[in-house]
Amino acid sequence: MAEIVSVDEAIAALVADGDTVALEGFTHLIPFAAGHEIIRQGRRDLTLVRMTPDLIYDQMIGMGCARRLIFSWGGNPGVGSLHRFRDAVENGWPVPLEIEEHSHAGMANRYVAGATGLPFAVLRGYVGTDLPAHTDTIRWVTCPFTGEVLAAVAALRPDVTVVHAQRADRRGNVQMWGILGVQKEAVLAAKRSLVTVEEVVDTLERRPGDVILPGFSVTCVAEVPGGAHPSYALGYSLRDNDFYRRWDSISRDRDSFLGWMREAVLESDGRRRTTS
Amino acid sequence: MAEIVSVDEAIAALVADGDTVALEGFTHLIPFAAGHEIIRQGRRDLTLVRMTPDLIYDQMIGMGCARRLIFSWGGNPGVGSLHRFRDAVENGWPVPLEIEEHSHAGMANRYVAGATGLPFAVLRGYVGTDLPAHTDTIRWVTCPFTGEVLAAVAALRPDVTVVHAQRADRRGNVQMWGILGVQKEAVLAAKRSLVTVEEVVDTLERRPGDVILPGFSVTCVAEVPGGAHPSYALGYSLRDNDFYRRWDSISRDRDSFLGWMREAVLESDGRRRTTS
Amino acid sequence: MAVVERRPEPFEADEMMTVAAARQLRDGTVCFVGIGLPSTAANLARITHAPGIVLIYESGIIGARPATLPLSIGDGVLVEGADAVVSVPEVFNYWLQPGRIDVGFLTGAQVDRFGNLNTTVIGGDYRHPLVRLPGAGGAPEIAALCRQVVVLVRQTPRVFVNRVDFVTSVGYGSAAGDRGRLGLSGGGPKVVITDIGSLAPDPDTAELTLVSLHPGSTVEQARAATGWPLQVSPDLRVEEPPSDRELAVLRRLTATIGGVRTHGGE
Amino acid sequence: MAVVERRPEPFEADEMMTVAAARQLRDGTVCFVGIGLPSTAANLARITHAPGIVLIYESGIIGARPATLPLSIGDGVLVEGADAVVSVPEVFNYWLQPGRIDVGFLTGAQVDRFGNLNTTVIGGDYRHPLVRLPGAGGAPEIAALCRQVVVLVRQTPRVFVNRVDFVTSVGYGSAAGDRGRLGLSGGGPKVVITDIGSLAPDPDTAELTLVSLHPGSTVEQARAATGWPLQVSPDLRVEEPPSDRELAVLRRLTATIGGVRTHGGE
Repeated sequence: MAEIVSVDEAIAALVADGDTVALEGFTHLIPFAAGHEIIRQGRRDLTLVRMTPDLIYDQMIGMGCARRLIFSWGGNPGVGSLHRFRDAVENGWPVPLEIEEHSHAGMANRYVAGATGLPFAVLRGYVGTDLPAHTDTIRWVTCPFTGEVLAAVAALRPDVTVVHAQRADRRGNVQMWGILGVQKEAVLAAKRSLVTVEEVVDTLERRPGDVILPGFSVTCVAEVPGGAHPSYALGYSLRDNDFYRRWDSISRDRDSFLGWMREAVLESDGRRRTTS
Repeated sequence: MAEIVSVDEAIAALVADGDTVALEGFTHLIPFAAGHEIIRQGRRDLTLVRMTPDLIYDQMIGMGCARRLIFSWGGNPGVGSLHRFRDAVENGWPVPLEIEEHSHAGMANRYVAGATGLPFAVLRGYVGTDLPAHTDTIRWVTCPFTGEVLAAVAALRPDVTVVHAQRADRRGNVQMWGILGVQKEAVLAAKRSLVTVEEVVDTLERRPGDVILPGFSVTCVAEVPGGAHPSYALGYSLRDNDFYRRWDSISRDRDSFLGWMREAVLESDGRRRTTS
Repeated sequence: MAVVERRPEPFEADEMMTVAAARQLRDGTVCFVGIGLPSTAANLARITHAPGIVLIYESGIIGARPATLPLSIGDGVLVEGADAVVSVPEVFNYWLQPGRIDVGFLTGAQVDRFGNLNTTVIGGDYRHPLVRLPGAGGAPEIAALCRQVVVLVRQTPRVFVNRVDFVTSVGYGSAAGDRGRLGLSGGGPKVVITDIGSLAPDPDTAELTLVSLHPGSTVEQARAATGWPLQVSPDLRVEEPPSDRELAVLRRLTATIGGVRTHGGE
Repeated sequence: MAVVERRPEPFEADEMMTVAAARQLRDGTVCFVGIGLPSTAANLARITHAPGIVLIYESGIIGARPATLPLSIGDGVLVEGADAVVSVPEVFNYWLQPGRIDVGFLTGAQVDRFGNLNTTVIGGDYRHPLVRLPGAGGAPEIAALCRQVVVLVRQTPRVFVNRVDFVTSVGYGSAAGDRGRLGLSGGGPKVVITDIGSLAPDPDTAELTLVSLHPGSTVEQARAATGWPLQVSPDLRVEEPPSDRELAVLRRLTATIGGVRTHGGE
């Protein structure tokens, strides 16, 4: 059964310097509040894992939390570049950032392998591209029936996965709906997990298209209303597309970035949402 | 977009002698009416595929439709043996039946491989059992990252998959809920597919736990109310457990079996449900 | 107030067997349940001493709380009140395979000295068997991957054989250490519960050894029902008889198996 | 009744590009849509001539019918009215990988002579690039596995290079026949639509060749915007200008991208 705690307690208990940490959420349900708590608690040398790094990883990278990034698409969707990500890769600021790069199909299958307890997954991918030459977690495997050669990707087994969901009940059963991304697989692939939720309720009223993560498969649940902002939680909030657009100018310059982080994250107590 | 036709037209168009045919449904939503139509149309030399053969395959095997059976558990759940299946394997009546035998995990993964366009699937299975010695579609594959040896199973690609579902809309989008089994994978793995449904409606009102098969992924839809009986369609009918119990005595003896089939299936027009 | 002494309620051997199985399940256990006695035992545990037990059925039900007992593994009664319903590939790949299940229940037409199970064929050869059994179902991977396995089976010399005719599901192979050599991640059969008593693997040899008797059963009875020279544990104990509450709940449960006769949508 | 002659509505190059892309989509096409111009083009087709088109977004939306255009691939507006929403592993493994998609849209920071695309790095080396681009996303498998690919990209010499700095997604490799040699099941880029015109692979050499010009564009303009000696098809045609209806729907759509400023649950 998942333990129900506060988000700062959960980050303190679950995330250590040097850990491999996945914060997932495919545009929808991105766990911004938990990411901000990791920044506030000053974690260092993390290997950050995420299909679409998005603004939350731009912030964590810019604040020096990460030594390494495992990802498949690092941009501000519909807007442009992630400037802090680019500054780290192109100029090593604030610290150099190693990268391990995949396609979406490869990353999704790496989580599936982790969630299903297999050391690798097989897919039709990467053939003819320059990615395998730079990424050691892409190799090849031969079908024992047809002799066909297919791509193999190594399982992802994060030390901790953090996701945001709409609701949990008091036994820690988690409910999410709308765009589901790879969250279920990311939680099940991890050794430990934290789910922040919009609300903890007595009973989860089921909804079309919802997914339940049983409480026995989750380590901690923390109630953080608005904890996905500027991403969103379908049924609770709308995506703050305007903030995504504004991030482009906030983050383009190192000083303006640091000023914003100081005011909106470091000096926030993490209970009120002050990011917009 | 799926074509909406009658079940007899669909079977005539989609199922030919010698085809590999999967009728799926894990206790729930078993497509009995479509199976009876295959019997009535006198198909022969079929390779029948199904995780849990159940009464419908006992009937098809007993009526001589099948040359070969690919399966993982052949019993009358909670009741006992499938007598016609046993008579075919033990005594070759009415015709000899070749078998290709897996575990549930293996069969499920064979459908997944078929549905995902891969020639094989990897699982932790079969190790130390006597199954691989008798089943050529179980082999071994080495992880290119860890060197670990895992089981590999060959993809299933039926010529036709037949399933039953609760509803479809007029564009052939199919909706099912309750116990989901391996139906989605079985349909997507097949070259052609038929979904019989309780009803065709204008709009599919979504329900918690439902699964949608988009119309472009289905070949034919046929409206057959009660078409899963004595299995059931959650929300439309209850499992006829009493008929499952009665099947034990109907099917134990060849003559009593043939008499029942003649009356309840061969001389039925397939539009009224007369199997109980 | 006077204490009224009551005679214990008489019970059947199968009832003792089911109660003994239920007692194996602690509260909070994640349990993979097959149909028949295992389903009865697991639901008995859920209703009596283990309300937080998580029951998983291979038909894709996670956290089942059936109001009546299902006849098959896919009765609709399992869906109502369940925490989640997932596809069959998901139940095997996401839940069983990675080792998330604490206890798996199994049975077999044959159980051998090392806890291997046969549900495939008896006699003849594989292609021409004397008796064709239903086959593997979920058993091989349940046996391989659950942290512990509990085997429930009635004890007769035809069932308790020295070596199974066909290894459908691996117990301890042919010797202690075989599971490790095969790379099986689960712990194997922790206990085999029968209508006579319980057997458990000897810590050194992995051979199934008599560790308890049900009330009224004898070592001689157990030996006569076993197809190999049955060893008896020095700590042989006698199982507590079913309590009145256990019996009452069990009988209420078994009376409901499969529900009443219903027409399928006609 | 007198026929009133109207001057055609003026239009931007990007609008022509989007309209030309929409026209590639027949009714009933199953289409894998990326964000930006492809999403606009696909929805334009859906609202004008192809109401039965099936739009799939990599965020797991199947049969999308958004009321307004999303800013990101995961806006909530995509969920409303969609036929189904599935997980990201499912969209890639069950829908893209087996070849169920007719047309995939792609773009790139570089497109080369053989239709290969780069969205990874420009200049320097891979570990120390001059420009770090977002990366692969869904593109490599879309390029490999869709029956046809339509590339949408603005034409400049920096984009249209002889050879991409990094092959993120394979077009035709380095010669006709390379796709077959690599075992790629999809057909590759059928057309590259730019703000100047359209390029298509030469049937013999697989080299991208100018096959159409947008109204007002010239061959010289196209050549000047291309980093290799651009061949021109003998059947060079001029694209029909956007109809009033196409322009009206397109402008209504683009005005709604990302919706209005909203607060995230505060």
